[in-house]
Amino acid sequence: MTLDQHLLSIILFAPFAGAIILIFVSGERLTLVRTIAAVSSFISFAASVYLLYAFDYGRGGFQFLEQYEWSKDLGISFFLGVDGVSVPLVLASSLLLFAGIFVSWHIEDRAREFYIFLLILASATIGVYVSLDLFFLYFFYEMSVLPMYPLLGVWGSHTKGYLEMKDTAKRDSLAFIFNFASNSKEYAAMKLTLFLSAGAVVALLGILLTYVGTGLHTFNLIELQGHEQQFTPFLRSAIWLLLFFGFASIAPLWPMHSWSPVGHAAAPAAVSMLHAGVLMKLGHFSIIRVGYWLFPQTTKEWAGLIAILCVFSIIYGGLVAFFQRDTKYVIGYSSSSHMGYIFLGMAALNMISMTGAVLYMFAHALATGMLFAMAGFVYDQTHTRDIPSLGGLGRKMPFIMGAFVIGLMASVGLPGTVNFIGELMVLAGSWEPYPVQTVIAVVGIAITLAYLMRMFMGLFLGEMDPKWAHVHDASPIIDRLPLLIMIFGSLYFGLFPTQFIHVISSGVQPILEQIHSAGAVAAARGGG
Amino acid sequence: MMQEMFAAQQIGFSLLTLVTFLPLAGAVLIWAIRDTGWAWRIGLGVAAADFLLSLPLFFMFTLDSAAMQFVEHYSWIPSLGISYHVGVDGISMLFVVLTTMLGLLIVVYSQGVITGRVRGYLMALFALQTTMLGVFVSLDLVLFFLFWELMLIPSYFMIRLWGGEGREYASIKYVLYTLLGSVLMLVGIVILYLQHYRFASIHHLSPALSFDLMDLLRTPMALDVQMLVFVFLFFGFAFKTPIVPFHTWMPDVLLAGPIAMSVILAGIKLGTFGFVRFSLPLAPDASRAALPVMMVLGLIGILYGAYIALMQADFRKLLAYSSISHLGYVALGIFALTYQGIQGGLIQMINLGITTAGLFFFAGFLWNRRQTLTIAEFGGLAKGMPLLATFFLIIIFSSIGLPGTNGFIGEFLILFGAFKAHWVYGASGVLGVILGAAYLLWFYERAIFGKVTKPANENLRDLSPRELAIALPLVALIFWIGVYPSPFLHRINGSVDALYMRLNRTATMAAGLQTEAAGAVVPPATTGYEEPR
Amino acid sequence: MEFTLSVSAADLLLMLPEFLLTGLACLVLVLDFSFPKISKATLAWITAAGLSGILVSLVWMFASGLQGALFKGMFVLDAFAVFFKIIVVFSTLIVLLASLDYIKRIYLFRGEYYVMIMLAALGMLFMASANDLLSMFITIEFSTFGFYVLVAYLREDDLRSSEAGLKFFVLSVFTAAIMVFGISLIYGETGTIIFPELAASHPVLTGGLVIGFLCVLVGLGFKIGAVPFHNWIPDIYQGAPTPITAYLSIAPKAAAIAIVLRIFFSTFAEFKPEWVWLLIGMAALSMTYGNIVAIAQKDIKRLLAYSGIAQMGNLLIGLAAGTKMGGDSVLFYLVTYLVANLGAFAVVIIFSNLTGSDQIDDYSGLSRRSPLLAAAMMVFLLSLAGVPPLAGFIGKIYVFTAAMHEGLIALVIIGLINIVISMYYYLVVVKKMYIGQPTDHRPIPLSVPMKAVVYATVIGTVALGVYPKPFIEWAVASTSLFSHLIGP
Amino acid sequence: MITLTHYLVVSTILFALGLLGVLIRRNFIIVLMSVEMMLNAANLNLVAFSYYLHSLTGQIVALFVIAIAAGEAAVGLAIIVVIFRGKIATNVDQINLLKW
Amino acid sequence: MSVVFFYYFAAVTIISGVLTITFRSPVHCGVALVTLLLHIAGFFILLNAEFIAAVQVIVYAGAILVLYLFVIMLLNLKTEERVFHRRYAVVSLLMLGIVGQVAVLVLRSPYAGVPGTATPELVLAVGQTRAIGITMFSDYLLPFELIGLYLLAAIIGAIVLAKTPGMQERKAQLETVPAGASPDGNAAAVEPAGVTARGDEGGRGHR
Repeated sequence: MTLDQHLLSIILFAPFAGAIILIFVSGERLTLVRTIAAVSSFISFAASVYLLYAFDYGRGGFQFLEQYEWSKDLGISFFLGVDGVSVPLVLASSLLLFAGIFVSWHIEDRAREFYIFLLILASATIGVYVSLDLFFLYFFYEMSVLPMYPLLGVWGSHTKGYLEMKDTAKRDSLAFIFNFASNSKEYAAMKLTLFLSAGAVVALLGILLTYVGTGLHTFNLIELQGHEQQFTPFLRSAIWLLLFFGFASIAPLWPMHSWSPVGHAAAPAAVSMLHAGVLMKLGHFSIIRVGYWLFPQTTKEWAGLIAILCVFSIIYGGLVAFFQRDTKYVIGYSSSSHMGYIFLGMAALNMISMTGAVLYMFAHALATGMLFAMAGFVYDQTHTRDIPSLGGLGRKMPFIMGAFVIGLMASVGLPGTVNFIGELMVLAGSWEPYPVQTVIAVVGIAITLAYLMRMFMGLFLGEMDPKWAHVHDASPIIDRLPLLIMIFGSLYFGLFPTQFIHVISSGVQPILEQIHSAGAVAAARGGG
Repeated sequence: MMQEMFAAQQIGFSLLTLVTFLPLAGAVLIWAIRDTGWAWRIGLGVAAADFLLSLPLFFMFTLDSAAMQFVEHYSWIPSLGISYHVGVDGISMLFVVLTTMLGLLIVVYSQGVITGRVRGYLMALFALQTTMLGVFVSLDLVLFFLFWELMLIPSYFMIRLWGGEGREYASIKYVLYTLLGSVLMLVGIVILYLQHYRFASIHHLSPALSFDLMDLLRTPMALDVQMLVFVFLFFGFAFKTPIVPFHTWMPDVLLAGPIAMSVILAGIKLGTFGFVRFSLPLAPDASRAALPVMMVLGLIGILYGAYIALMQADFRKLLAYSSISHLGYVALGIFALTYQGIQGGLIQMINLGITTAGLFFFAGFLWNRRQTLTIAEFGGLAKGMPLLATFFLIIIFSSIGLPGTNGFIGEFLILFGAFKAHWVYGASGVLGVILGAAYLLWFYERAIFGKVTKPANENLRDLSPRELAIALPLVALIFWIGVYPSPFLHRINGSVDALYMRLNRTATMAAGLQTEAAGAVVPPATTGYEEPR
Repeated sequence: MEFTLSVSAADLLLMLPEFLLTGLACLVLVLDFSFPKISKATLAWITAAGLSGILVSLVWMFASGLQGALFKGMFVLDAFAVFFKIIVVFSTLIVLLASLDYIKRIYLFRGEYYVMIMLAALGMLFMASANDLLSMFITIEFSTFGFYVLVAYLREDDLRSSEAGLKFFVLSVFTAAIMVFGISLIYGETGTIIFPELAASHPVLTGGLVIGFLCVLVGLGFKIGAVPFHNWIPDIYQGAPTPITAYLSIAPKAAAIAIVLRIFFSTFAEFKPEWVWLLIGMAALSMTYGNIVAIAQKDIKRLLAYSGIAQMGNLLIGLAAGTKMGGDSVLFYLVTYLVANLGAFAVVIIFSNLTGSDQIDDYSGLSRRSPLLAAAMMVFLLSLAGVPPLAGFIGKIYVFTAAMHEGLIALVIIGLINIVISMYYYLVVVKKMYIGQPTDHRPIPLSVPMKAVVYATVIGTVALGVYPKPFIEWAVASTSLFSHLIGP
Repeated sequence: MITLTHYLVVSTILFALGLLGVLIRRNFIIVLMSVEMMLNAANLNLVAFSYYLHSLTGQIVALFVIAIAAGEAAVGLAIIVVIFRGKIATNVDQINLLKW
Repeated sequence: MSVVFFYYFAAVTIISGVLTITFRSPVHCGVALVTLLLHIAGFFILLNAEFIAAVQVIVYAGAILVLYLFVIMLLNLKTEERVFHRRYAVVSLLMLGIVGQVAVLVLRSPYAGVPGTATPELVLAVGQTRAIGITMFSDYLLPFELIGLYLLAAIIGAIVLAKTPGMQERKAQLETVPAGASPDGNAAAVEPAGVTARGDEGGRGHR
C-alpha cells in the first residue's frame, strides 16, 4: 500500500509540483500552462476523493501518517496525518482548487504567474489541514496568506467605492487600514495581508508559548497533547486566547473581519473561491487543531466567549451584506456571517454540533465557491459588480441563473444541500447550551435569504440594460464544469452525507473526549 | 396513529413515492424538451397521470383507521436518524388527492393563459407540486422540512416570473416570511429531536437518534418542553397558514402572483395541515394550554379578514382576505381540540381547497376576459355568461356554507366543536359566517347581477369547454361532500379519533409518566439536558 | 625577557585561508601593476577562482574539525570561526560576481577594486578568529578601512559616494576612538586583553569595567548597525556603490557578530543578567526604529538599509537569549539574512546598472520587464519579512523560540509586531513590481554572473526555508564553544 | 606622588574634550583632530595602566593605536581631498547630497 | 620633580586640548594639537615608556600632524564665520553630563587588575625599547602582521582615492562610462554625478 503511505504527500505536493513545473514553462504557451495547472490540481483532487473513502472511520484517530525528521534541534518533524476533521477540508480545498483553475481559465495576463500563486495558495492551505506538527501548521498557514497579495493586487479589481472616489489624495493614503469600503485592489491586498499576518503572529506567540511551556522540545501535536496541566490557569487561558484570536482573525470572527469583504471584492473569482471556501476555514480548523486539541480544559472554560462573538458575526455580517451594492461584497459579508455558524457549532462542544460545524465548513466551501464563481463570471462578462446597474441577465445566461439558484439554496441552507445537514447539526447541538444564540442564528438564515434573493433578483431578473446585449451564457465545458462539480458535490453530499458524518465524528470524538474528561479530571483534582 | 401499514402489503408498489415524484420527473422531462407544444402535452399527461395514480390512495384507503397507510420506510442518513419515511393517514390522504387534482386543473387552466416561458412555468409548477405532496406524505421531520423549504424556490419563481404588478415585492416578501417561520420551526424540530434522544438513550430505546414522527410521538415530554416545541412550530405554521398577525404577505401574494399560485396558496392549506399533523400530536398538553390564545387568534382572523374583505374593491383582494377569514375558521376548529372541531377543521381544509380554489379559478376566468378584477368594472355578467354565473354562484354558496354544499358540513362541524370548547368561541364564530355571506353575496350582486354598465362587459364569452372542464369537477365535489360526506368523513375519522384521544389521554399519560419517572431516571425536564453524544 | 616565538609551521595551517587570501590579493595587485594590458575581467575571474579555492579550504577545515589557537590564544580557529569565515568568503565571492557589471562604471583602478575587497575580507577573516581586544580592534579597523575606500570608490563621478565615504570614515573613526578608550579601561581593570584570560580572571563588575565594556559595545554596535549606533547606515548604503552596499550589509556585520558572540557568550558570560538588558533594549529599538522608518523610504537602498537595521534587531533577540540555542539561532539567522539580503542587493545592482536608478517607483512593473528578477526580488523581500517557506521565516522562528525559552516574551511580542510592520514596506515593493505599470518596457538583460548570483541566492533562500536541517546542524555544531551556557 | 588616578583624570578630560570636539565642530579636519585627541586619551590610559600594572601590553596596544591612527589619517585626508575636488566644502553642514 | 612635570604636562595638555576644539582657524587648531601631542609624549616619558614617547613624537607629531597641516594648506581652508553646530549645543551639554557621570564611574574604579611581571625595574634592566620589541615580536606578532597588511591597504586606498587621473585614463573614462552604464548597449541612463541628488527626498525619517 505505498499509495496510502504517501497519499497525503501526493495531495499536498501535486499542486506544488505543478507550480514548480510552471516556473520552467514559457508563459506564452497558455494552453500548456493551463493544462499543467489543471492536471496537477486534478491529481490532488482525485487523491483527496480517494482519501475520503479510504479513511477508516471505524478506527478514527490520525491516519495516513507520514513522518520525516526535519530539524532535531528545534524538535520539528515533517509530520503529516489526517483525522476526521481534516478530511473534508482537504477535499474541499482540492475541489475548489480544481474548480478554480477552470474558473480562471480565461485569464491571459501573466496566466503562468497566476496559476503558480494559485497552486501555492491551495497547496499551502492543504498543508495546514494535513500537518500534525505545530510548526508546519503555522508554516503552511502563513504561507497560504502571502500568495493572496499578488493574486489580489495583480489580477484583482478595484472596489466600486474606490473608483467613485474623487479625492485622489485620499485614495492611497495609509488610512487604507481604517477604510472599509473603498480600497484599491492594491490596498485591499495589503490590508488583507497585513491583517492576516497580524493574526498569524498573535497565534505564533501562542504557539511558541505552548512549545516552550511544555518543555518537551517538540512541535509534534500528538506529543504535545495532554500537557495542559503544566500551565498555570492564567497562562493557559492567555495562550488559548492568543491562539483563538490569532486564528479567528482569518475566520474571520466579528471584530476582526474588516479585511475580508474588501479582500473578497478585490480578488479574482478563483481566489475568492479559495479564500472564502477554504482559507477562512484555516481559522476554525487551527483553533480546533491547536486550541481545542492541546487545551481542552481551557476550551471548555472559554467556549462561552465564542458563542457570544459568533452571534455578532452572524447578525452583523448579515445585516451589512443586505445593504451592499457590490456582488462580491454581498457574498463576502455573507461568508463572514456564515462563519458565525461554524463558531456556534464549535462553541457548543458536543458531538453533533462539532460534527455539524466541520460539515458546515465543507458545505460552505462549496456553496460560497459557487456563488463567487458565478459573481466572477458575471463580472467577466459585464465588468461591473454593481447590482443596481445589472439586471435581467437571466435571459442571457439561463445556466448561470439556474446554478445561482442552487448556490443560493446551498448558501441559505435549504434542505437537499449539504449546508442544511451542517446547519441542522449545528443547531441541534447548540440549542441546549446556547438556546438564545441558536434562535438568533436561525434568524440569520432568513437574513441570508433576504440579501441573496435581493442580489439574485438584481442580477438575473428585471429589465436588462441594452448594453449587456453582448453577454453570453457559460461555455459548455470550461465554464460549466467547475460549477457542475460544486453543485454535484453540494447536492450529493447533501443527500448522502453519511460517509462524511462518520468520518468527521471519528475525528471530533477524541477531541471532545479530551475536553469533557479534562473538565472531569480537573474537577476531581479540585475536589481531591 | 402509531400503527403503520406498508405499501408493500396494501398495494404492492411504492405508490406514494411515485405520486410524489412523478411531477418532478415530469419537470425534468419538460426541461429536456425544447418544444412548447409538447411541453403542454407532456405536462397535461403528467398531471393527469399523477391524479390518476393518487386515486388508489382514496379508494384503497382502509376506512376508519388511524394507521399510517401506504407506508414506505428506508434508511437515509442513519448517523443522524434521518430516514425516508412516507405514508398517509386520514389527515393527509385527502390533501394528497386534492393536490394532484388541483395540479391537473391548474395545468388545464394555464394552457390557455400562460404564453411566456412555458417550459419554465410548467417546471416550476411541477416542482411545486412535488414539494407539496412531499409535505403531506412525509413522516420524517427532516424529510418534511426538506419539502417545506424547497417549496419556496418554485413558489418564488411562480410569483416573480409569472405574476402581475407588484410581484417583485410580493415574491420576496412571501419567501422571507415563510423562511423566517420555517427556520424557527427548525428549532422546534431540533428540540423534539433532542428530547427524543434524551428519552431514548435513558431508556435504551432504538433508534436513539430519530427525526421520525412515529418515534417522536412515542417520546413523552414535559409541559415546558412542549410549550417550546409548540411555540417554535407555531411560527413555522402560522407564517404559512397565515394566522392573523403573520398574514401580511398573503394579500400581496394572492394579488400579485399568477392565478395558479393563488389557487395553490389559497387552496392547499399547508400551514393548518402542519398544525394538525405535528403541533397537536407532538405537543398535546401545550396545545391544550394554548387553546385560548389560538382560539382568539382564530377568531380575530375570521372577523378581521371578513371585515377587510367587505371593504375591498378588487375581487382578488377580497378573496385574499376571505381566505384569511376562512383560515381563521380552520384554526378555530382545530384548536377547539374537540372531536368535531378537528374533524370539521380537516374537512373544511379540503373544502377550501375546492371552493377557494374554485373562486380563484373564476377570478382567473374574469381576468382573462377583462384584464381587471376591480369589482366596479363588472356588472350584469349573468346576462352574457349564464354558465359562468351559475357555477360561480354555486361555488360562492359553498364558500358561504350554504346547506347542501360542502362548506356547510365543514362550518357546521367547526362551529359545533367551537361551541363545545366554549360557547363564546362558537358565538363569535357565527358572526363571521354572517359577514362572510355579506361580502361574497354583495360582491356577486354587484358583479354578476344588475345591469351591464360597462360596454366592455357586453360581449364576453361564456365558459369555454376548457373552463367548464375545470368548473365541473369542482362543483361536483362541492355537492358530493355537501350531500354525502360520509366517504370523506370515514377516511378521516380514524385519525381524528386517535388524535382526539391523544390530546385528551396524554394529559393523564404524561402525568403518569412523569410521576413514574420522577423518582427514577428521568431528571426533571426543567434542568436542561445532558450532552448528547 | 626572552624572545620566544611559540608558533610552528604546522600550526600555521590554521591560518591557511588568511594566507591564501593575502597571497591572492598580492597576486592580483602585482598582475594589475605588471600587465597593464590585462583585462580587468580576467582579474575578476582570477579573484573569483581564488576565493572559491579559499571557500573550499574553509569547508575542508570545517569538515576536518581542525581547531587550535595561535599567538597565546589571540588567534583561534574553531568551528565557530570557520562558520563566520565561510560566510565572509561566500559573501565576498557573491559580491565580486555581482560587481562584474557594475565595475564597468569605474574607469580608474578597477584592479584595485578587487584588491580592496579582498583586503577588507582579509580583515574580516581575522575578525572571525580574533580572540583578544587588540586583535579585535585592529581587525575591525582593518576591515573598516577597506570599506572607507570602497564606499568612496566612485570618487568624483558620484559625489554621494565620496560623501558617504567621508561620513563613514568620520563616524567609524569616532567610534573606534571610543572603543580604544574602552579597551584601555578593560585592560586597566583586568590587566589582560585576551578573552580567555579575561574570562578566567572572573572580574568584578566595577565602574571602569562597565564603562569599558559599554565603550567596546559602541564600536561593535556600530559595526552591526544596531540602534542607537545605526546613524551611518542609511546614508552610507545609499551613497556607496551598490555591490559595496551589499557587501557592507553582510560581511562586516557577520564578522562583528562573531566578536560580539565571543565577548558576550564566552568572555562576559558571567554578567549575563546585566548585559541581557542592553541587548533587549538594542533589539527592541533596532527592530522598531528600522521598520517604522523604512516605511517612508523611496529609495530601495535606503529601504534595505533600514530593513537591515531591523534585521539586526531581530538577530539581537537571539543574542539576548544568551543561551547556546540563542547562539545557534543567531548563526542560522545570519545565514538566512545573508542569502536574502545579498539576493536583494543583486537585483538592485542589476536594476541600477540598466536604469541608473534606485528609486522604488522605478521598480514599477518590473515583473513585466523581467519576471525572473521580480520573482527573485519578491522571494528575497518576503524572506526578509519572514514568510514561509523562505529562509527568513525559519530564522525568525528560531530566534523567537530561543528567546522564548529564556522567557523574553515581551521581546518576542515586539518582534512579532515588527514582522507585521515590516511586511508592509516589503509588500509595497512587491506591489510596485507586480501591480504597477512600467514606464519603460525594455526587458532587462542579465549577464551570466548576475544570473548565477540571482539563481544561487533564490535557491539558497528557498532551500534554507524548506530544508534548513543541514544548516541548523551546522550552526549548532559551530557554537559548541558556548555549550557551557545554561539553557536548551 | 603621582597616582594612576592623576593620569586617569587627565585622560578622561582629554577624552571628553575630544568627544565634545567631534560633536560640536563643523569642520571635518577639526573633527578628525578631535578624534586624534580621543585616541591620545586612550593611549595615555593604556601607558599609565601598563606602568602601574607592570605589564607591557598597554604600551604595545598604544603603539598599534598610533599606527592605526596614521593609516586612518592618510585615507581620511584622501577622502577629504576627493570631496574638496568635487565640491568646495569641508564642513559637515555643507555636505548634504545624502541627508546627514 | 616628576610631580612638577606632571602638572605642567597636564596643564598644557588640557589647555591645548581646549584650544584645539575652540580655535576658529584649522591651522591654529593643528598647532594646538601638535602641542598637545608633544606633551602627551612627555607623560609617556614620565611613565617609563620612552619608546612610545619617541613614536608619539615621530609618527604623530611628525607625520600625522604634518599631513593634516599639509592638507589644510593644500585645500586653502579659510576661517569660517560659524564654527559650531548650533543644533548640537543641547546635545553636547547632555553629552557632557553623561561624560561627567562616566568620568566619576571611571575614576572611582579600583583598577586592581592582575599585575604583570614587567615591573619598571625589570624593564629598565632590559631596556625599554628592547622589552617592547621582544614582547611585540613574540606575543604580539599577529597584531603586528596585521598592522603590516593594514598599512598596505592604507597605501593602496590612499592612492585609489587621491590620485588624479592622467590623460589616458580620462580618455578611457569618456569611452567606458556610457557603455559601462548600460551593458546591453541601450541608451545610457547614467545621470551626471551632480544631478543625482534625488536621494534627498528619500532621506525622510532620518534623525
